[in-house]
Order: sequence, then structure tokens, then C-alpha cells
Amino acid sequence: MRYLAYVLRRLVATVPVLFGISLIVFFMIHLVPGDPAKTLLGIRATDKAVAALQKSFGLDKPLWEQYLDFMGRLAHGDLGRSFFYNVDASELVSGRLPATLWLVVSATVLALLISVPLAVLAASRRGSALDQVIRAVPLVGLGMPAFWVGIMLVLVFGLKLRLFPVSGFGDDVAGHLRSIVLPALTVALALTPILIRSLRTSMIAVLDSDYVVTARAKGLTHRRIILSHTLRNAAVSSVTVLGVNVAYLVGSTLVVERVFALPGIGTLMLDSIFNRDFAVVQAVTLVFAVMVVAINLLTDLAHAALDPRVELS
Amino acid sequence: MRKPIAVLAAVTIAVTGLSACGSGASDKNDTSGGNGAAAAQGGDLVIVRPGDSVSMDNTMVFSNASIWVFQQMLESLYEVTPDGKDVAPLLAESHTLSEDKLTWTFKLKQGVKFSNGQPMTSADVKFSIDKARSTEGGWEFLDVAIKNIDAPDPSTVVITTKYPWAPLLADLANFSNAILPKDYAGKSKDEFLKAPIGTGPFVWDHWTKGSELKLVKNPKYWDTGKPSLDSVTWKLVPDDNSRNVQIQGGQAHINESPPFSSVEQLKGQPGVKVDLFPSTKTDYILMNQNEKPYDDVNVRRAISYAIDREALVKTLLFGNGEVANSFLMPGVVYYDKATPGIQYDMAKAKEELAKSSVPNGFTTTFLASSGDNTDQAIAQVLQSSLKELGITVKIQNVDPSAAHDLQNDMKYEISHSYWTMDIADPDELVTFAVDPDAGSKSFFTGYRNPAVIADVKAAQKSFDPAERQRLYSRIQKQAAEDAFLAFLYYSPFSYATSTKVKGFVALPTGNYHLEDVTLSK
Amino acid sequence: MTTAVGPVARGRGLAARRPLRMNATLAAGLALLGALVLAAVFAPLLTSWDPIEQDLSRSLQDPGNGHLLGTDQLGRDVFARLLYGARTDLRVGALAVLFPFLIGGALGLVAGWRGGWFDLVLMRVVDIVVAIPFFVLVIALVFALGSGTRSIYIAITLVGWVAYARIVRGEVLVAKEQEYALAARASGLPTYRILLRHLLPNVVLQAFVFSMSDIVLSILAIVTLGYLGLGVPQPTPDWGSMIQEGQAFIFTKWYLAAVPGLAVVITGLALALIADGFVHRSGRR
Amino acid sequence: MTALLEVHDLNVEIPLSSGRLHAVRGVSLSASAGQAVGLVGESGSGKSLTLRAVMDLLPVPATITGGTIVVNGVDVSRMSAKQRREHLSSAMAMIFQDSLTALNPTMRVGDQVAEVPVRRLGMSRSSARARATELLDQVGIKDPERRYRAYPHELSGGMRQRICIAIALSAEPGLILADEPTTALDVTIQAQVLGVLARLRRDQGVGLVLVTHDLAVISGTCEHLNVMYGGRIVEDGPTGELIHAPRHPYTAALLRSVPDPDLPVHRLLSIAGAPPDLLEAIPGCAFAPRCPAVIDRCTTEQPPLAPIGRMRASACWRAHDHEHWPPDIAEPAAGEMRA
Repeated sequence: MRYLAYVLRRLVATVPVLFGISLIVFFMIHLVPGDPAKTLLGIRATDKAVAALQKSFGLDKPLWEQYLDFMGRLAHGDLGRSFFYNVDASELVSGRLPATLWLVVSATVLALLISVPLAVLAASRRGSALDQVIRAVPLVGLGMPAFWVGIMLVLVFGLKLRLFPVSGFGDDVAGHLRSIVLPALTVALALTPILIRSLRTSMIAVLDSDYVVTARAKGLTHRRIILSHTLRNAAVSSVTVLGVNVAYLVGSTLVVERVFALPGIGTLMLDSIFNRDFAVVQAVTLVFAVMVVAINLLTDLAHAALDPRVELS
Repeated sequence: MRKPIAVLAAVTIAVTGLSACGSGASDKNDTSGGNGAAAAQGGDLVIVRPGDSVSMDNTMVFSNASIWVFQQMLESLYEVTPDGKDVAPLLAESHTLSEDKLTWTFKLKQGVKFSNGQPMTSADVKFSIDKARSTEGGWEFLDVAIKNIDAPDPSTVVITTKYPWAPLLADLANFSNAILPKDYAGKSKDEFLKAPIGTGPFVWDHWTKGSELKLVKNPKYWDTGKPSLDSVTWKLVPDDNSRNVQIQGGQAHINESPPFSSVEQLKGQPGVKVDLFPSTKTDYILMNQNEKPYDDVNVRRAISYAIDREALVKTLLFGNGEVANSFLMPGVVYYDKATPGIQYDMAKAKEELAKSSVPNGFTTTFLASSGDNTDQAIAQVLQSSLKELGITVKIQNVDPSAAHDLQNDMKYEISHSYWTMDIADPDELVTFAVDPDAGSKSFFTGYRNPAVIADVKAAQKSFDPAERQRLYSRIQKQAAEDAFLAFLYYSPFSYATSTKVKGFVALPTGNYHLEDVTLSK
Repeated sequence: MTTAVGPVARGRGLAARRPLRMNATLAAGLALLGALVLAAVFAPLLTSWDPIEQDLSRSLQDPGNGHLLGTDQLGRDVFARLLYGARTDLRVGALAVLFPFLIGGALGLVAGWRGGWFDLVLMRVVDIVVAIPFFVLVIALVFALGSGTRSIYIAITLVGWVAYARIVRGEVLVAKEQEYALAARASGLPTYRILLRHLLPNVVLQAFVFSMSDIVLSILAIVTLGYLGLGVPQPTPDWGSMIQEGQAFIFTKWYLAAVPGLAVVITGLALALIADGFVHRSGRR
Repeated sequence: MTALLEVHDLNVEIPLSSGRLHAVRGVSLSASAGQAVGLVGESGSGKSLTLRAVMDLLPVPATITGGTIVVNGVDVSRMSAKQRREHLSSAMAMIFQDSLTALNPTMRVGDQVAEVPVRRLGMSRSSARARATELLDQVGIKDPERRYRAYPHELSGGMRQRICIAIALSAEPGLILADEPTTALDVTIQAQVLGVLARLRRDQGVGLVLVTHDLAVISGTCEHLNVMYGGRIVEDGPTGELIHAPRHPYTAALLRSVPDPDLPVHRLLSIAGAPPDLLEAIPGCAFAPRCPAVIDRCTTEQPPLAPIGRMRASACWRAHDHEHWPPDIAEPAAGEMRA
């Protein structure tokens, strides 16, 4: 009940944000030079045909009127219609969303699988050479352009070793899993350095705290202390860091999906910008924004679940 | 520009058994198709491609990725011959032309059924072509000469034209005039386009937009025994390298357009075959004559002389192409090899510029598509070459869609574009390129030479091949001298296929037919 | 909503009053960045090749024969393009951070100081901008504005200012209740003086540390835009477009795409080390 | 002697999500040149907020909801924010508790002293510098030329507090408002800093309002004392009289809670029971729940601050009845002496 009311309140608070986003996105995308009707009709298009098509898209109306139409439809849950494919934008987006969600979730899981053990190792051997290495090496990951990492992973794992498919999304769950490895690794490599550092720092803070000293005094083993006393407490602060950065990385899926030809909403967005498919660009941006908001909300909920002291307000 | 390659008709192979078809072509196809068929039947052919289909509306669409798909389902009365220079009957059996060259009478092939089982009749033909010529902003321009279509009996179609019109058969062979069931077989147009019905070797399965499109074998196909394949799946893989890797790794069988940069490397791979099919693709530099100083023929000639085409062929095409001498291409009938096109000659370039209104050079802006490597390379090569003439080239990068609009609206100074033929007659391109009143403002350059325009009109009405050759040669020579475009090079269509694939051929118009393709296990 | 934008965690507090203490991390970062900057500045001394001069007859040469890293498709020296590319990317990257730093910092300063409707409106705008992923917004903006350096600056500024506004605002909210700020107010100094002389120097360090990691982000964005063909226009050498061009030859000449990518990685590493060093130096972990 | 500062019936409220916190409830006080007034009370009694309100430095979202503040004969509540700031800062200056945070860490201390002379008084840089050096000397900083260039973190706490006093003096105020200026310092340094303030008062006739919870500090510095409890002044009068003969049980309790005034320890107040909840309306005397001398009337009717002699006033129903207060009044519970 406590969670439900909180979630509802947060969702309501999201409405003005989404409204603002719709405003920005709408006017931004309409600033892009190039006419969807002309793009669609091609070089032979007569002015008359272009005008007719523009009328059917509602592009002949003044911009503010188009915006009101857009908002009116949005209020009914209608994301508009793709000019380019002549289907509902929501249909396109929902067909593409799974690949993006797979990517975001598996990248996050992969990043956690890599960074938690390393951070624990570094924190428990604080100051050692191992600690230094674990802290320094991932810094390299901060400056790696996602698309370049993607290309290099394709080169090594896809072309030389032939271990994983280099593009596409597979046809079943097993295929999805195999296809998602390289893209997820690409995204995870950008995430791990940040995670390792925040987790290590908070673990050290916890390890120094009185209750861990108490636990030591009780004669608990190092492993026991790490597992039951420090990890959860360290996770509390790292969850926020994770949330912020996952939200950021949602955007980089745009590029990663393109490199690996994943049929996600990122590639859909890029294609739609090229095609001047306004409705789809708007829809995808809104979906991206909702994802960010949802990730932030999940972060806060996780925070509350991990730390009984946190009040949801 | 970025003229999407549109395609006509079916491969000759499809017509095997028709008396009208050349026996040579037939034999050749039997050989490749026959071997394959003996060795293997069935299979799902996977074609990887850089872009998705747009729509299945054959009367409206200009995208090759769409055309190449629906051509497997929809057939026209005629089809382009394998050399790309003529047409052969497909759903038609024969035709007669009246004395006044205005009335064409067609006999339809018997026993052809649509994939829904409904027989194909003259009513369907009338419906389809009437629909094609009444669209707006589509391919109706090909049918402008048509005055009326009649269906006196189920197997006869009579077409009357407004004036004698030589390219009619070539026009009818275009996919836009493909035969659909009358009234969309009782469906609404939108419903029909979601799962089109035609007489072709394959039928609709599904399309996941932005990802893949699948067709399956038409068991009722009139050319019994074909196709060999169970199904064809086009998968969208935008990255060039990934497509090549999928061919090498056996995940896909045909790569629709491996870049020339990868051709050499691919040839060395086991299990991979690279084909370079003769094409009708030509690249040009456009110069907008509405902008000074491009109204000056000497300036245009100077620029044309300053381009080292051999070097472009070598660096951009990796040698896989030829230097262009005419705006028509070798794969097109009436192309004149003797056209004295302008070739690289810096001395002459300087001479021409000295004679021009801007003897000391000028500053201009090259409109380039961002993200398009060919465009970028040509822009930079031109920038570097023209520097020697004292011409400063600034590069304006705009994304492809916007670049397209700017070219079409003639809001550019100098730019790059290309063309491929859609039909087996030069009229389409010639009209487009040199007749400023045909809607395309002479390839969006504003070029206007009354003598050339008169020759174009005369060639449309002449049915005498010798006369047409004379006229088209004169047009090509004059156009080259006027340097309304700087022709760059002719390039082939590249395809990388798995060696498991047999019988795959792309026509000079860019399209391909899959009913004779086989896939070994 | 959470506070930080971008992939770098941040701490808080005042640090300027601590004496400048070098640590290994900071030193390594500064040395690395210094080397890159020197290479960029003295590029003409390090190579005799012109990065934009073409020689189509020497297209795609292997390393050697006077070309340390060979030539690209248009016969230009790759090593020269790499060095001059550092000029482009370091300059554009740093400038692209300067504008959001100034604008976001100023807005955050005023919002934190004044509060009220200005703060309320600004923070709602921040919420909106933050909810759209960075790359999505930057790419869409560059499309809207047309590719080119100017568009890059504008796009990164329009997206990037929010981080600085948030950081500075947060710091000001704390700092303005600090007694030195109260003292300054009590002594009747003009507002601009309080903001610029008393608050700004005490809140700016946090924004500065963030800007180090933000430059990494902006260089990544520039390079990514170059990869998508929306970046610094040709023929100006830029690492992103070098990677994009080199990608076509990944099977045969892998280094064409790998080496400029490594240059980006090293730049990122240098800046990350510096940011890290600053955080350490000021006692924040 | 004309009053430099006259506060009349001041009310400060803080709107919170749980209600309006009525933190200052009708406080009146005045201060004149050369005079030192003390304001004493537990934390939460409203003494610091009163001072902040006077200087127009209330923390957001606290606001003045009633009363008048007259500075140099002018009612500042009618002024525009800008005028008010100008008027207040030319008449008064303020000193804070923590000298480390009260100084801008990024600015040389001398420059901080010279800042007001340059920016507000229109002095040239060089004369401001000379003035600042002189001020540093006045507050007892040795080698002021050299200290001028120091940053706050390079100085000791006592030295920093002297700098703060110098900054306050630099505006040439008639009155200095000091909020717990010595709490953060150890006793010897405290004495020195208080000595500086006393000397300024004597030599330059500067008035002083001193807010503290420390009666020992007050007793040595101020002539007049106001005791605050629950947002009100409960007793005021000359310091000596108040200390020797308190006429409010709270004052008495405060005095009892101070152990030995000579002991060099940090003195912290501790009186049994909890301070009142200022979110609630208080019908009677706020101290009643903790008061050992409580009678029925105390819980129902609020005692006004009524005169009880020359220059003295007390807000207690039993102010005239102090002989009958229980003898163990405000005897602290064992172990609560020190926090």
C-alpha cells in the first residue's frame, strides 16, 4: 500500500514532465529540414501530389494546430501514425521495444556480474596492488565510444573467433540471448567503471563502520561479514548510481543498436529521423523518456527496499 | 536523384517455355536452374540488405527495397530481357500494333491464376493499368501516352495511345503496371497492400517492419515446377560489415550490396561468391545553372575537365567500374560509345576557365549527404581538384533526406547524384535529364537546349530503331558538349552470395528474379 | 529524480581551501592529457604530411614508405589525420563543455540564490531535459540544426547545461545558508558581488570536476556524431569520421578504425584520471 | 540615549508540511549605542531567529508575520527589500558562531575586511587596505600586514573570530549583532574575544546584542539581559539583578543548570522536561509543564511580560510570590547535567 500510493504519486508527477518533453520533441522534430511527403513520394513527386499527401498527414495545418492534434490523440493513448510505413506508431514501437529492453536489462545484469565481484575484491584488499588495478583499468572504459567498442567486439568475437552473431536479434529466446551478448557487453563496459568505483567506495565506508567492527568482534568470518553486513548496505548507495547511469545508457543504446543491427527502438528512432517520420520519432522519444522516468522510479523503490530507513515521500 | 533503382519484369528464365523468348537465354537458364533443381529443392533463402521495404504499393513506391520484394509476387504483361535492352512477353502472349501506330492489341497468356486461385483476365489488366495511370505522384508518368484501355473479351486487351508512342512495351513491363486482381479481389486498398495478391512465384507471408519480410512459395504458380525455394526472407542489416560476416558465417545467403571496398576481401573467402552484374548505374556531378557562374558553359566544362575519373574509379570503386562518357550508360539501348565525353585534362580545364566569366576562379558550395561515404569522398576529391583551378569548394553536409529536398528544389550550387534505369528504353532517363519542362528541371540543373529537347520529342514518336539511334546519339553528343552534368563513372551491381545459391542473376535495371534460384543444403 | 547526469558519480563539499596536493592519479591524467595537447599543438613538427592533401594514386597504402600508419582511401596520411584530429576533437570537446558550464552554472547560481518561481520553472525544465536520454536529444538536435561544428556546440549546450545548473544550484542552496554568505548579505554587499565573489568560487569546484568527465562525454558525443556522419564536416580531420571511414576496411586494414578509437580512449582516460585525481585531492571519495 | 534598535511585538513563523511553526511570539527588545544587551535561552527558544529577523536574514521559508523593527528611528518593515538591506547594513553588522564557515574560504581575510569599505563605503583600494590593516590591529591581530594575505583555513579559531569582528567593524556600524560568537572557542580564547568586544564598546561606543545560551558569557559582558523561552521573552532586566534574584522559574532553572561558572568546561543547559511544541497554540505559560512552581492558572492563561520593578519585567503569574516557590526549583535530574 505504501509503495502503491507512492508509485501513483510519482506517476502523476511525471505527467507534466512528459508534457514538456512532448512539447520539446514536437517542435524540435518539426524544425528538421526536409518534408516527409517529399521523402516518401520521391523525385517524381508533383507539387500537387505532395500537397495532397501533406494534407492527409495533416502537415498543411499551422504547427500549433498540429501540436494540439498530436496532444489530443496522445490523450487517447494514440501515438499517431507512421507516415513512412503507414501503420500506427505504437505498433512499430511495441514491436521494437523488446530488443531494447533485452539490451538494457542484460547490459545492466552483465555490468553487475562484472562489477560486484571486482568491487568486493578491491574493497576487501584495500590499498593492495589488486585494488589499484581494479580501480584504474575500468577507467579506460569511460572514454570508449560505444560504437567503436561495438566494431572492435565484432572484429574480435564475430569475425576472428566467430563466437557470437554480429548482428540481428535471433528468432527465439536462445537466439536472443546469443545475439544480445556483444551489444550488452558493449553497453556494460561503459557502465562497469562507474559501478565498481561507487560500490567499492561505499563498501569501504561500510567496512569502516562501527557495526562491522562489532560483527568482527563477534567473531564472524570475513566472507560472512562481506555477504551479510556490507554488500546490502553498500548496495544502497550504489543503486542510485546504477539508476542514474542506466538512464544515461538508455540513450547510448541508440548507437549500439545501430552497430549490431538490433531491431530496437533506437534504430527505429534513427531511421525515422532519416525518413522524417515525425510521429515515430515523437513516439520513440516519449518511450525513451518514460523508460528514464521508470528507471528512476525503480531506483528509488529499490533504494527503499534495500534500506528500511528510507522514507518514500 | 539518389534515383532509386526501379526494376522491371522477370528474368528471362521465368519465361522458359515461351516461344517468344530467345532460346539462348532459355538454355542458359535451364542449365543453371536445372542443375540446382536436381541437386536441391526447397529451403529458405535469406537475403540481407541495408534498408527496409517501404510499401507494397507498386504504383507509388520508388524504393528498390520494396520493388525487389513485390516483384516476386506481382507480374506485368512484359518483362525486361536479361541484357536489359529489350522486353519479352510475360503475362501477355503476343501483341499487334495498328497501322496508325495508335492501337495495340494484346493476347493474354492462358491458364494464369492469381495466388488466391482466381484466374487472370483482361478485366484485371484493365483495372491494374487504369489504376497505375490514375495515381498521383507515383509512376503514372510512364503511362501518360495511354488514352484508353478496353477488355473486349477475357483474353484480349486493347490499348489506344494519344499519339504514336514507341516506349509503350517497355513502359508496360514496368512493375507499376503489374497485374493485380480486379478491385483488389474485393478488399480495400489498404487491406490488399497488407498482403498483396499477384500471379508471381511467391506469396505473402509476413513483414516485421524494420526487421524482416518473408514470402513463401506460390504452389499454384502458372510456370509449373517453379519456384524451387520454399520461401525467401529479406533481413535488414544496415551495417556493411555485418552483412558480409553473415554471408561468411552462413547466416545469410545473399548480400544485396557489399561495398566495393570489401569486394576484394570477400572474393578470398571460402563459400562466398562475389558477382558484379552489369548495371545501368551512373554517377554525376550536378551544376545548378540557375546559380552563377554555372550558367556559363565554360565553367561547367572546366570543372568537368578537372575531374580525374580514372582515379575515382580506382579509389572509390576499387577498379570495379568504367569512366563515363555519356549520361546514358552502356547497358541501355541507344547508348553511343562514340560520344565525345569530357575527360580529365587539367590544361584544357584551365583553358576553359580562362575563357569563362570567372577566369580567376570563384568560391562555391558543394551539397553533400552526411553519412554517405561516396558523397563525402566525391566532395573532397572535387574540392582538392578544383583548388588547382582557383575554385574554392566549401562542403555543406546535410542529411540525405534534406540533401534530396535541396537538390529537387534547386537550392544548391554543385552536388552529386546518380541514376539507374527502370525501363528498357532510354526515354525515361533522357526526358528526365534534358527536358526542363518534364517536371525534373533537367535533372534539377535547369539545363535547357531547344535543339536537344526537339530531338527528345522526335525520338519518343519514332518506331524506327535506326532513326532513334541517330537522334539519341545526337542528344548525347550535344549534352556532353554542353557539360550540363559532369559524368563520372558507370558502376556494376555488386552481390555477395553463398556458394550454396545457384541461378541468382541481377538485371541491369537492378532487379532480380528468384523463381529459378536454388539453394543446396 | 536523482541528481547527477552522466556516468560519473559525484560527491560534495568545499575543497578550494585545501592546498594543492598532487597525487599519482592526477599527475598521470595531467601528463597524458599534456602529451595529447602537445601532440595536437605541435602536429606540424611531428609529421610533414598535410592532413587534407589527397593523392588518389596512393590510396590505402600500408604503413611504411614514409606513412607511419599508411594512407586512407583518398591517399591522405593517416598519422597526420590522427594528430590534426586531436586538434579538432580536443578543441571542439572542450569548447562544447565551456558553454553549458557557463550557461548552466549561471542559471544554477541564480536559481539557487533567488529560489521562487525562477527556481521552480528552471528545475521543471531540467527535469524534462534530463528525462530525454543524452544521445537521443543531441542526435535529434543536430539533425534539426544541420550537421557541423556550430550545431554540435548548440546541441551539447542545450542538453548539457542541466547538469551544471543542478550541481551549482545544489551547492548554492547549501552555500547560501553558510555563515560567510549570511555575513556577506548582512554587510550589505550588492547581490552580484555576493554571487560572483562569495558564492561562485565556493561552488564552482564541483562543477569543474564534473566538467572534466563531461569533456569525455562531449568528445564521445562528437565522435559518435562523426560516426553517424553528423559531426565535424569533411575534410577537417576528426577521429569519429576516421573511425567511420575506416570501418569499411575493417577486414583488411583494421587499424584504420582501431587507432583513432584508441586515441579517443586515451583522451577519455586522461580526463577521467584528472577528474578522479581532483576528487581524491579534495578528500572526496 | 536614543535606541539604535527597537523591536516591538515581533512574530516569526515557519510554514512546514505539518503546520505553521510559530517560532517567535511577540518579542520586544531595544538596544542603544555603547550598551550590551544579552539574549539568552535554550536552543529552539527563538533567540537566533529573532536576531536573523532583525538583520533580514531569515532562512527560507521563515517569515516575519507581525511586529515592527525600528532601526535608527526608521521602521524597516515598510521599506523595499533593497532599501531595507542598505539601511540595516549601514546601521548594524553581524557576527556568527562558527568563524570557519563565516569566512569565505576562497578569499584572503584582509580582502574580506576591506571589501565593505571598497564596495559600499566607496573607499579607494589602497585606503581600504590601510583601513583593514588598522581594523585587524584593533581586534588584536598581531602582524596585521602579514595576516592580511592569509586564507581563513590558515588561521586559528580565535584569530578567525577576530577577523569576523574586524569585518563587522569595517562597515562602521552603531550596533553589532553577535550570534553565539564564542561558543565554538575554548575558554581562554573566549575571554580574549569577549575582551575585544568589550573594548570596542568602551572605546568606540558600539552597541552590542549578544545571543547565547551561556549565562557565563552574558554575565561578564552585558548590562541588560533578556531571557527567552518558547519564542517569548519571559524575563528581562539588568544582568546582575536577574542573576542574583530571578523572578521567573525558567531563569532560575537556567541559573541552576550552570554548574560552577569558574570551571573551564563547555556549559550546556539541561533542564528536566522537553521544550514546548511551537507548532501548537499554547494556552497558558509555555514553561508550565516543566515548572516546579506551577499553579492552575499557569496552564490556562498566558502571563504577560509585566513590570516588576525598576527596569525589570517578568512573564510569570507568581513573579511577586517568589519567596513561596519550591526550594528545589529547577534542581536538575541526576545525569542530565551534561549532554
